[in-house]
Amino acid sequence: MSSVGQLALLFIGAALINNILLTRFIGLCPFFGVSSNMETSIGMSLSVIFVMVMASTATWVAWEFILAPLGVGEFLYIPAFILIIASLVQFVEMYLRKASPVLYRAMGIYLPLITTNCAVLATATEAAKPGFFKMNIALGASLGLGEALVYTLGVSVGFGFALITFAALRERLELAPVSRLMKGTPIAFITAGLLSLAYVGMSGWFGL
Amino acid sequence: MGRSVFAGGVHPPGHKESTAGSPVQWAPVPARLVVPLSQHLGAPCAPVVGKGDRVERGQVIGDVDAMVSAPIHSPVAGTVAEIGTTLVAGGQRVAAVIIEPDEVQDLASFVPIEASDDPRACVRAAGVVGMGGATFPSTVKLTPPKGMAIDTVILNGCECEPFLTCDHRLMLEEPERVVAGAVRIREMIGAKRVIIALEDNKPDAAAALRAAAADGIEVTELPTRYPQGAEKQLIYALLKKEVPHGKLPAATGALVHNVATAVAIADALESGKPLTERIVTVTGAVARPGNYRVVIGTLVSDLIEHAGGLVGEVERVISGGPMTGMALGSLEVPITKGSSGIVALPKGMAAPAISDDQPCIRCGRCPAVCPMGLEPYILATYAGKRMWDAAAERNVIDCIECGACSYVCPTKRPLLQLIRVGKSAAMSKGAK
Amino acid sequence: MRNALRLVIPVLVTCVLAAAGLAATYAVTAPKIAEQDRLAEERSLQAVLPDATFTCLEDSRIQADVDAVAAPVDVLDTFYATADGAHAGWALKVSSRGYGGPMVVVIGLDTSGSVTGVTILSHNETPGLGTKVITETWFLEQFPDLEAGFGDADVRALDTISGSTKSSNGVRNAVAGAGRVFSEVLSGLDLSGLEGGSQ
Amino acid sequence: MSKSVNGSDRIVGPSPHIASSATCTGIMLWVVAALTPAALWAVVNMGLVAVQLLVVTIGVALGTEWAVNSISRKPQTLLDGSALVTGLLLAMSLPPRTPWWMAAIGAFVAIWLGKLLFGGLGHNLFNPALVGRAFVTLSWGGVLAGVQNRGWFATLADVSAEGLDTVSGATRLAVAAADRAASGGYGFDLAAQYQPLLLKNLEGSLGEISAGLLILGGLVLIVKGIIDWRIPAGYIGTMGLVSWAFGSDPIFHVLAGGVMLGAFFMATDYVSSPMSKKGRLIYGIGCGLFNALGRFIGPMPESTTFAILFMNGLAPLIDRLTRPRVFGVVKTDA
Amino acid sequence: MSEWFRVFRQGLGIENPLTVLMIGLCATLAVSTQFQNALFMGLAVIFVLVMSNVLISVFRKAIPSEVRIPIFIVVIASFVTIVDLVMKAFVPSVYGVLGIWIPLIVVNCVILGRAEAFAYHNEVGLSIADGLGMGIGYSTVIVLLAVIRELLGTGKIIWFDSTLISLPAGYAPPSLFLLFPGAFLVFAFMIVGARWINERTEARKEGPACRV
Amino acid sequence: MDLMLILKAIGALSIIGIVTSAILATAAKRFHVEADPRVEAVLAALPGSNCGACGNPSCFVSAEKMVAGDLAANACVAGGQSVTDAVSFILGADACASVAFVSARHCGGGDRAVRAYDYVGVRSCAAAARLAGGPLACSAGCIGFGDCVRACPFDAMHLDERGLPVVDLDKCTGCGVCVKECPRGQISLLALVPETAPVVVRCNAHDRVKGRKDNCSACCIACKKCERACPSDAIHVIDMLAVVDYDKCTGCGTCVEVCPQNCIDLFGRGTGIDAVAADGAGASLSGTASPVDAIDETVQAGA
Repeated sequence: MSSVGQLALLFIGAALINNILLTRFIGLCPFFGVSSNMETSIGMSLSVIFVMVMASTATWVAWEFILAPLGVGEFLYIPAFILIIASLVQFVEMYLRKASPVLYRAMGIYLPLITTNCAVLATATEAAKPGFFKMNIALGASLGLGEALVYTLGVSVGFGFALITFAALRERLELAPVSRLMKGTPIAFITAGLLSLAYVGMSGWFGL
Repeated sequence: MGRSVFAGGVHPPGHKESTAGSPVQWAPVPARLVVPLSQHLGAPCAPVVGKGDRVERGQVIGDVDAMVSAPIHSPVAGTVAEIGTTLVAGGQRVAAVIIEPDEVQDLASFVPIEASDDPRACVRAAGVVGMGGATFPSTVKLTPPKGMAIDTVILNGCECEPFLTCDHRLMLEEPERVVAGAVRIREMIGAKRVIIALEDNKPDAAAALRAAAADGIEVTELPTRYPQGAEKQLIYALLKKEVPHGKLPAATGALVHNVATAVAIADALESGKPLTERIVTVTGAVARPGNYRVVIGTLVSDLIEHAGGLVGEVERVISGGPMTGMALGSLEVPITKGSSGIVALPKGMAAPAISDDQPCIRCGRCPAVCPMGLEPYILATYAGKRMWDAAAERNVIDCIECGACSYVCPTKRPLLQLIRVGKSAAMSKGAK
Repeated sequence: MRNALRLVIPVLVTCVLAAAGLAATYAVTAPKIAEQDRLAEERSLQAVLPDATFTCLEDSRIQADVDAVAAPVDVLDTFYATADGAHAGWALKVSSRGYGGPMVVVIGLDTSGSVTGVTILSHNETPGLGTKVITETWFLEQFPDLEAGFGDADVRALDTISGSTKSSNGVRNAVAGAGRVFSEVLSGLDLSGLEGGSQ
Repeated sequence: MSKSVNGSDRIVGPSPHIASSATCTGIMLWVVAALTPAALWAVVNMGLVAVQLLVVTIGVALGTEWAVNSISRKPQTLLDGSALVTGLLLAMSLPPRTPWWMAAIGAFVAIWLGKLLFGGLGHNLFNPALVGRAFVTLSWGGVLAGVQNRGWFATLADVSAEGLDTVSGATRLAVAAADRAASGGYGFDLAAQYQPLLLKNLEGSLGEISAGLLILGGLVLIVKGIIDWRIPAGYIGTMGLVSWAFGSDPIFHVLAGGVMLGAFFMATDYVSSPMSKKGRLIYGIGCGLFNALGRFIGPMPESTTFAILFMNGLAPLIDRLTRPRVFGVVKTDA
Repeated sequence: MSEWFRVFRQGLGIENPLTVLMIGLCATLAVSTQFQNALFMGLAVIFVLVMSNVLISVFRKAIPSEVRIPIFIVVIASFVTIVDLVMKAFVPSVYGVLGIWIPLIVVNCVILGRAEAFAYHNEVGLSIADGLGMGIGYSTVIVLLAVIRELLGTGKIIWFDSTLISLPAGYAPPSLFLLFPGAFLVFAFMIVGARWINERTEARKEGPACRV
Repeated sequence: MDLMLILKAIGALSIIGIVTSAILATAAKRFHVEADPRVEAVLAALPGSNCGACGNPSCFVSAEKMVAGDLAANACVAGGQSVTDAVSFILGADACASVAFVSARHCGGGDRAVRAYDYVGVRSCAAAARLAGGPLACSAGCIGFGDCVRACPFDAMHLDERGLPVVDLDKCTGCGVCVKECPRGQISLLALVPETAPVVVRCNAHDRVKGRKDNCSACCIACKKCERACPSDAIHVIDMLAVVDYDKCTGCGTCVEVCPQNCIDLFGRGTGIDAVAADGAGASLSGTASPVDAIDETVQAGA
């Protein structure tokens, strides 16, 4: 049904043109929270990619096999999805902490923060229940698992890209003699505003 | 210019014309000599003479039993007036032997060093140190660590600093002594290859060296570009080998000595002559710029007076070249074994008064000229913000302090000075 | 195991209570929501073809044709309109892309295929910016000027709202799509059997 | 207090004791000089409106710099010339009949929001002139596009009453884009546009009047060593290549719109572009790619502003990824 | 009562979740294009915050700490769903805009954070105070942001179909304020304002900077 | 119908709830990792919402850093004062315990010290000290570019109008960072003195007294007046410089009064006198009614 080209478009649309952070305002807490440090940003980005893909898979399965067949999805999807995501993240965190301390250091420590990251919930919901997010993706009313994963991958890579870009900008910002009142978060917001200004230039590419 | 000799580098105006043509002549022995007991990197010497003692030219007056050190000899015949202290060009206050020379001096004669079969012992006994400015005891350099084979000896005659012409005159006037030094070093090290390298702005010296060159000694002209004479850059330009980070240059199998050092080594081995004098370029805003053979311990003020005194408005007086030399806070400092020149920079020629709140406009000139591939702008910023770890992470300790970055900076940020602060902080942290 | 139960049971209780509460809330609100949706749809249909009754066309045979000609927009529903028992025209519910996401546009066409009216049923445009396609009334009012047999070029000739180009284009694309659906599919449709079809 | 030698004050400073003659102000003045022919040509051809635009943007830019520094009690930085460059660049990027208040707001935003808030020259992350231009474009895009038909002294009321309902202005690029969208081809001969685009083109912004003069200015800057050739080369080269790949005329696309102004004068802004040579090439290519894609697959006829802003945002990351290799250090995967 | 009031007031100023704590940003920036929407969003957040605080506070002794997070989340999610359904049923026009943001209230760190940090440790009365204070603090900021953006970006403020405030006709609204970049920029200056006010009142006492 | 819906809903959410909580319960057991109990305790005290507002990826990491001392106890903005207090309690009161030493500057030169030359370059003492021995004629004096001020982790120092660093004794913890940072810290230009120290000698010169006054008009001239005047034998001229023996010093202030060079200052935590007396001891003595009383109080408080 969906060609490679369409999937590629889906990916680019989700990653860049409709960048979740800079054009959708979703997931901003970690965007400002952890971007002050490059290493943390990279760790966070990798973890988000990992968690989002897992969460989308889980919610897709839950929707397809439990919520939709029972006809209770309309009003149960919020608690169901968030429960799944929170538990999943906590499970992975515990597992990593035990199984691979190295990986835990690199990635696991970011996992708790991701639970309360609205980007994950939004993306996982969109993957299971397309249209929720109003993300201009033209692939029909429901996504196959493959499409859902490509979409999720696109969103999470876009998240990571924006986060790392922003962290690099903030590294430079750290060295600038910004006035006391503007220092820190306010100037970071202004930077984000100008960065998002640049992303406006991409709106409408490929008609997305 | 066309050839790729090393990355980066700058072309500051040479200003060598006024002294390049002036033959070396003796500067008179002043009425009072201040001979510092620490003229080298390493352990300072202890005086071996006392107040009122009679000393002969070439007699040892300071020594210390340490590996990295070199003895100090009396440059003249005279009387020890005092064992005191003196300020040296670097700003430190060090112990010094103050000598009142005899009225009449025979500068041709000297007390020879103790003869020895070990050439390295002779070099040490003669107090030879690197005369390009680093003043590293030559014996140490001539004793490479075990397992490190030196196959190439490079004599550094690049003299890439603006204004300075002392090495140029030395190579032009005494090419056979330079070659003799090269041969001696080759014998000592057992190297296969000897290269005498100089910049292509000294064709006369190159011709003289070629004429004097013995078997197998190569004379290579390199494009004129600062800092061609820096050890790592010179080795790379000649051998296309990079000195690995954190290793000695010997790791490339090359040993670099300044041409003047080579002459001093030859003198020590062939006639037992200790190092008590050197050629100093006195130039810039002085009445009679030129190259002078100066006994160690002559005060800069005396030397400048001999050169006719300062002329016009002099903003900085520099010991060494204008790129790496040290501005003198007082002219009452002595010439030492490492003093290659005294440059009086008139107003207008000296770098403008810089201040550290100038912004970096990120023009990209400093990383482009850095011969070490560093990013001076960020190192300086980190140092200014006391972010030592960040500076260390960006290899601040690899800086060779050539000053090319500060030279090109359009906003005149004191890049090198900041980097030096960062470098020493990073090094002291690393040492902990 | 005991410990596991100690942990699982509170979660379970919470889940049960939450599910029950939500199901109850849903049961109360669902009819109201359906009613709201129906009302909204009714209002837009009335706005484009006043005083008509609408029958949703549920003919799977034409759907493929419609989808083919409508692209890049999607026709969600096609309504067959009657007034006083006679065929009065068509209304198409078309999903198009605006700036903030999909927008659903309802287009009314008379029997000849000229536009009778355009309304926007739902959208996600930036308030105050993209929503100018609704608040600047001249914009939607220019569509009824489109004569029977209008083509894409005619639609493109209409003005857009400066600064809200993407939203304007969303509406224009929807109308152009509806025009194509009419000329390629609906105009050639056998109308027999449609009259009096139940909704 | 200081002792003197030979009657003059002696200074002790760190080595090196000599410095090159390059100065910040000198660099900025060269940039201004390189832009001057194009600006003058615009004045000659467009007359008073161009003068007005230049005066307002430059005046407001300098005024803002002075005022903000005064209020925050910081040393005056007018003399470094950067505000002058920003004002001039902003003027060049705007249509000549831009209402004066719009140009003034743009200049204020450029200097204050784009530069001074970040700590002044050297610390801004985005090109100030482009920040000002993007602000104006996104705020009054419709007005700006249709401004050809409206007067310089258009009042606020004029614009809000009648300004927002016009079709986008018809620059050659916009016409080309519309044609392409409609039929996939072009309604006019692109090659015939080379000469007007190079020499005298009265459509679009001040900086579009003559690509030829801008190229000339850019080349002077490259020869003087003030800008790095890699950025314009990467930019224009990629722009041409992508245009060609989309089956369009690369020369037309390189000459039309803001490409030349962007490639030689905007993207090369030191502060907001990468430092390393490799990084600058990547950055230039990125600008060209974004700009070209914006033209061919985007909804707007031109995207120079956003292309460069986007790459400005990426510059620190590019810098990080293209750090020069330190002499003697063997590169390992970090 | 004074304790109650102190807790309540904390949320408004010195521990304001948005301008001081910087949490719960996403929806804030997204829905603050219109006063009307922002007000509904604020009400929704207050409702969820207070209700979940109450419930968690009441049952805090019965919730084992190991599974407290899943339980909190389910409780919060349920209240969010209720808001979602009710809004859909009764104010469909507002829901049309807020639609995607209502479910995301679940992951608004403010709510989970307060449940954890406050309601789980305090009695009901104080938890209500905390929920109200935090919720009103949040709403004040989001409404203020929306008023600024709507007024600057469109020149007027609209409440359903009527215009509440309108700037003079000569004002040419810069639509940037309605776009995403505008949200960031306006919010940045709101933080500066909040900082300035906090500094002026010196309400926020510096804690001891203990470093061993 | 409605009942059915409710049952279905209960079924669906219960399945998910049971599965997830069962998995977590098992995982908690199987993947349990022993951790530093202090980290666990701090983690329990933190809000646990992992908001990231402190700049750390999770509350766990913050807890680790707090225990390690890399993060201040008040770093959690979400938790506010109550969390700060709890964390401080866990980490022990000694984290904020008072210290026995404060930093004192042994130089009163500032604008009275003669410059050897005009210095241009970075306004950093470390940088300036490398050039020709520093811009001061006195090789032991305070260069005054404030490296110590910038290095102070407690914001306890500032440069006064004479260009000398002044220590806010209420903030000084005696950590010694300034002493390490000062290029002349090794020669005691800045040094740690007991926090009860009542006086401090504002000179650090050990070179020959002859010519010392040419370098600085505020120097100790080794006249020994203080030594003779001191009733408790607590101040002596050693190696050409007055030195106080704080074990004997009673803080009577006699030396401050007799010093012809005004180079002995009153000092003392809580009196803020480091700043006041810096204008010159005489001025402060006449200006304040009872500086000596203040010192007495300090001494008593410290005793």
